[in-house]
Amino acid sequence: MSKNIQIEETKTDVLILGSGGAGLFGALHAKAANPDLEVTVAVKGLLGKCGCTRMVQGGYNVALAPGDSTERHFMDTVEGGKWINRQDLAWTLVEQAQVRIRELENELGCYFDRNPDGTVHQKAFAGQTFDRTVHKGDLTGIEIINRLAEQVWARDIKRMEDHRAVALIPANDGTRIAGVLMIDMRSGAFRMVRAGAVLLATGGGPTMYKFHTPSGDKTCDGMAMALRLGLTLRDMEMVQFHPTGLIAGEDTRITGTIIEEGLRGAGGYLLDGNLERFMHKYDERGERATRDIVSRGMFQEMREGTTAKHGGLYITMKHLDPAMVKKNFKGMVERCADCGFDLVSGNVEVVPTAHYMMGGVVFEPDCTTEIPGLYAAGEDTGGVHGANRLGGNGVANSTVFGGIAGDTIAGAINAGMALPEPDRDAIEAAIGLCRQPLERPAAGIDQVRTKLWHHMWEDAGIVRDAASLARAGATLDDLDAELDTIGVDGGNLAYNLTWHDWLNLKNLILVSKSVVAAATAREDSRGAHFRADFPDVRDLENSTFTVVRLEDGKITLGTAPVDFSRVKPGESLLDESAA
Amino acid sequence: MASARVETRLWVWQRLSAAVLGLCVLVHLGMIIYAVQDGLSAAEIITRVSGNAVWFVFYAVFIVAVAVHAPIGVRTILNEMTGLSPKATHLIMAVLCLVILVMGFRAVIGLYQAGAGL
Amino acid sequence: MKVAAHRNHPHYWAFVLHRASGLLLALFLPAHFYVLGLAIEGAATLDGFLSWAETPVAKLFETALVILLAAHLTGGVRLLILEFVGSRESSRIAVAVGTGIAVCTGLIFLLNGT
Amino acid sequence: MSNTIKVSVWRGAEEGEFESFEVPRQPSQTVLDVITYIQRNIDTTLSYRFACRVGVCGSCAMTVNGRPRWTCRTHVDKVATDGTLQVAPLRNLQVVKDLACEMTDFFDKLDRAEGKFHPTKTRHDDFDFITPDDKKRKQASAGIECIGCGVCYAACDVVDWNKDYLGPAALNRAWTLVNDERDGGNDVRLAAVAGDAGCHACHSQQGCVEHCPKHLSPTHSIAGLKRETAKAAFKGLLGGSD
Ligand SMILES: Cc1cc2nc3c(=O)[nH]c(=O)nc-3n(C[C@H](O)[C@H](O)[C@H](O)COP(=O)(O)OP(=O)(O)OC[C@H]3O[C@@H](n4cnc5c(N)ncnc54)[C@H](O)[C@@H]3O)c2cc1C
Ligand code: HEM
Ligand code: SF4
Ligand code: F3S
Ligand code: FES
Repeated sequence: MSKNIQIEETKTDVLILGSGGAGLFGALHAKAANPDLEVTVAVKGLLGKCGCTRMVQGGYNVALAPGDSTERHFMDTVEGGKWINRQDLAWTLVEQAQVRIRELENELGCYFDRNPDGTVHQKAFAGQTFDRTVHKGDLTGIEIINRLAEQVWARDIKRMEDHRAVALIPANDGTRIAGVLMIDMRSGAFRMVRAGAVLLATGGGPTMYKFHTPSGDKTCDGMAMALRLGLTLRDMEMVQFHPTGLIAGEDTRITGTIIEEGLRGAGGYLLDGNLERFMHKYDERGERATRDIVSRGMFQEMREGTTAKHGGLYITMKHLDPAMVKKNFKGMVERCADCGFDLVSGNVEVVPTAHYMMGGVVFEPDCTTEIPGLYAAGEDTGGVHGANRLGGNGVANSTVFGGIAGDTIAGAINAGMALPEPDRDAIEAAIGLCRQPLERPAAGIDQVRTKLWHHMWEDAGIVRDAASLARAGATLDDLDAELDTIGVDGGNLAYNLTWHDWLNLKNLILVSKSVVAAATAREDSRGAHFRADFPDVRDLENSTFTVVRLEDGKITLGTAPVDFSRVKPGESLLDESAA
Repeated sequence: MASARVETRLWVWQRLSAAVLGLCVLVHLGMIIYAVQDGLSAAEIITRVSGNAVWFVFYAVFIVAVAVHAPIGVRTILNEMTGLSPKATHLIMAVLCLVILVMGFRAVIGLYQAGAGL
Repeated sequence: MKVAAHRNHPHYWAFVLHRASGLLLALFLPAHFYVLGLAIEGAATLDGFLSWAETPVAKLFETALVILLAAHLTGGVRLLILEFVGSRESSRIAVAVGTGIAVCTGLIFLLNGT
Repeated sequence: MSNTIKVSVWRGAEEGEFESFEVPRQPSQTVLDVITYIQRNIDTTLSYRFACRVGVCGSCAMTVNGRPRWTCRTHVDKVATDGTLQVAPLRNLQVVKDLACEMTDFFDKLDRAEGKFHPTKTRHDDFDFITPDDKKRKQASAGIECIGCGVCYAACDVVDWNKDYLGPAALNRAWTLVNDERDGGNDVRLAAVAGDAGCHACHSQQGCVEHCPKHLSPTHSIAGLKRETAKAAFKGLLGGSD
């Protein structure tokens, strides 16, 4: 054990990090495939309550209806991803989604909405050539996670709630993963959990931006831990922004959360500070243009034009039938009303908001990674979505690959197998990193967060260029250094949120650095990545993707060519199947 | 859980008896209001009930229903609001049921036969 | 820590009233039977009791009992409706109507008797 | 509107005391924002729970001015009518620290109420045909949007009186499943929810309905269970012999 710090140690066959769609499916599948395995789910909050899968509103993309096909869903995904998706992953996604959705409905009990004739209802979601989004009202995520959590509670699956993973610990011979160092948040104690297999399913989450949609527990912990372990991350420049997040002023948690896209679809107007429409300046479809275009238009308008009270713009529905708005957007109307906004007959201030990270850990279709024993699934991974994620492909991604990971793990390890000895130096180093703020006099970390939010938003957000990215890079280094001088009151480590805020920021800054590095490297505009200095898509046929690693504390960067393993730009699987 | 069946049945019995009591109490209340109009006298009560089979049956039903209904309710209250053991409350329920039955029938039979003495 | 409950809403009061009235009625019942049982010992004893029952204090007591009975009845009917018919909208109204009926019954009883 | 608000917050675990803070008022401020402000700017050691911040996850419920509520969707204007707030942890749950509660009992009870789907088909079968206006489907839908916030659990006196009582949320979930025609677990479920730890302990106090932020009605769900368990009892499904 470590020289001066005594820590508790526990063992399990399978350790799952995170209880979103990926984590819970991983646990259920591993347990189903081999009931003898001891499976443990560790999560930064309460099981099933945190993470973004629960927040899914729109729904779940899957080709089910007659007329739709695996090929069509695949083409939409790859075209949406601007051809940098890893095609074998995208294919696995669209194919396995068809199995997973039936598993959700038939085995887990999700009760998806139906058509009047009793068949499952599939709605339209932007960027797709077919109505294929399965949903439960506009609260699909609650339905999915509640049903998953119930099944997990019912099984002999161990729960480590309020346990935060802080480092992936390799075996002392470096051949594989040995387990994960955790902080038991309720007591503040460190705990080393040794395991035969670890599933990384902590769900990314671009919360380094001033405006963001994900839940508060998501701070790119998984990606940061993967970087520190030496894994490769890809497509990190690809951060998706949702055009309409609520903005409610300083110090409001609700700021950044989503105002449903359907409002624009139903005819809602976006207005500037003078209450004038502006979207037609950017796209002939006006407010109904795709996510990236609307976000960019709004960002431009906010930079150049007049803004509303809090620096955002307005969405309004008041020119539409109030009864329709009240009925069709009941949840949104109530949510706005709870914060003092009138969505039916007023103007609600909105702003584009960071939503999803397409990039993440490089992994294989069977969810293995470079490190034996370490598996990854869900938003922590990269390659499935390419440069842009279709609305509805996110939850499909986490549930499909989470399940696959569980299956793979069950096939790879045995119950009660001999566990590798963890690398004690790595544990020591990780504890040192976590404890460092506790050794210093307490000071406010808030200004670091505010600066991080501001600079990522301004310089590495919706619109970037070489100069802004250079600024962002320099700022991140400064912020990292600044954070390292700030202490946290460690008098009582039990449920010490401020300590965790510090750790969150540490991770966010590291992952932000990889976003900036990758964004600097990609000198063209693709999907979610828009370079003002390179506004066009370049050289589609020779597309490459970015990869980053952490070496000696520095982000190193590379690019690799995309393998068009199924279809090349300019071709389509649909023509083939039609022919 | 062994109590599932017992509790379910007690619940059913309490609701059934409540429904019966509902009717009884309506009649009873109506009767009270009618009866007190010009003062209540023993003679009056006795005249009404004694020897009258219809009233006798009515009160018999009333008593049985109440002997079912009230003790179940008292048991619930004791279970929830006192530290008494389930066994004890069950016993209290049974005793209360008996007390109500005995005292009730003693009174009604008394009234029914009282007329004979007048 | 012991967090206090938030009980100040109509349904909770209805519950309290139902429970209190039920309990009081159950306690009163043996007494009631005892008095009636006096009939066995002859009309005179019963009459003696009934004339005591004419005093204002006793009258008040009786009125309270009648209200309790009426309240328990209406509350009980409300619960039966809730449990067997199960309409959500009607429940609040039922509390109000029930309480109203109970009070009226008491008043009628009181006015009638004087 | 005064430009600050006086907030007294529970500090400690089972033992502890209220501590007062003064927090600047902001438009559109929720109770969660007030708590966050204290943690970020006044006392960094304050503990509380939240995740989604928009009323989806059900992590942030606390007792606000004596009432159990979700705090991320409770606007300060609505509750601090006299400019003061008192915030305590949720009732009937064990306190971890300050405002954060342990919810294991609550979740375990969902499981004990058989609040989980018992499949009759597999991932290799197609979806069942069920029309949206099917009566049972509608009943299942009426209670399905529970976010597991525990507000009902905190509002119910029976939970306090009877430690085994499964509580409104668990029973509400059981009822949605009783109405789920795809489910095959009703025999075990009805046996699990009958009795004095189950639906028969409920006295329709309706604190659950009164406070549920999702406007669900566990009371009516529980009433449904009472009817179904009664039927089951007469069919001898609840087991045991006389
Ligand atoms: C508001 C919103 C709406 C969305 N709507 C849609 C939609 O309509 N359709 C769609 O397809 N996608 C949607 N998405 C995206 C989708 O939710 C995600 O892509 C997907 O659910 C991610 O699943 P996951 O399992 O990877 O991560 P999550 O569900 O986020 O789960 C991550 C888990 O890891 C835990 N965790 C994090 N860090 C740690 C740590 N250090 N230690 C231990 N545990 C940790 C978290 O607490 C959480 O339990 C939406 C996202 C948001 C935010
Ligand atoms: C004279 C008669 C009555 C007596 C002594 C009596 C007594 C009681 C008692 C002691 C309780 C338990 C209260 C509780 O659990 O909180 C109770 C409950 C109940 N009573 Fe009565 N009652 C009488 C008449 C009625 C009538 C006429 C009805 C309805 C029509 C009725 C309906 C109910 C119901 C539904 C309950 C169950 C309450 C619950 O469990 O939540 N009762 N009664
Ligand atoms: S029923 Fe309502 S109050 Fe209870 S847990 Fe569910 S959402 Fe919360
Ligand atoms: S508050 Fe409790 S008593 Fe029943 S109606 Fe709701 S569960
Ligand atoms: S924080 Fe999720 S419901 Fe309030």
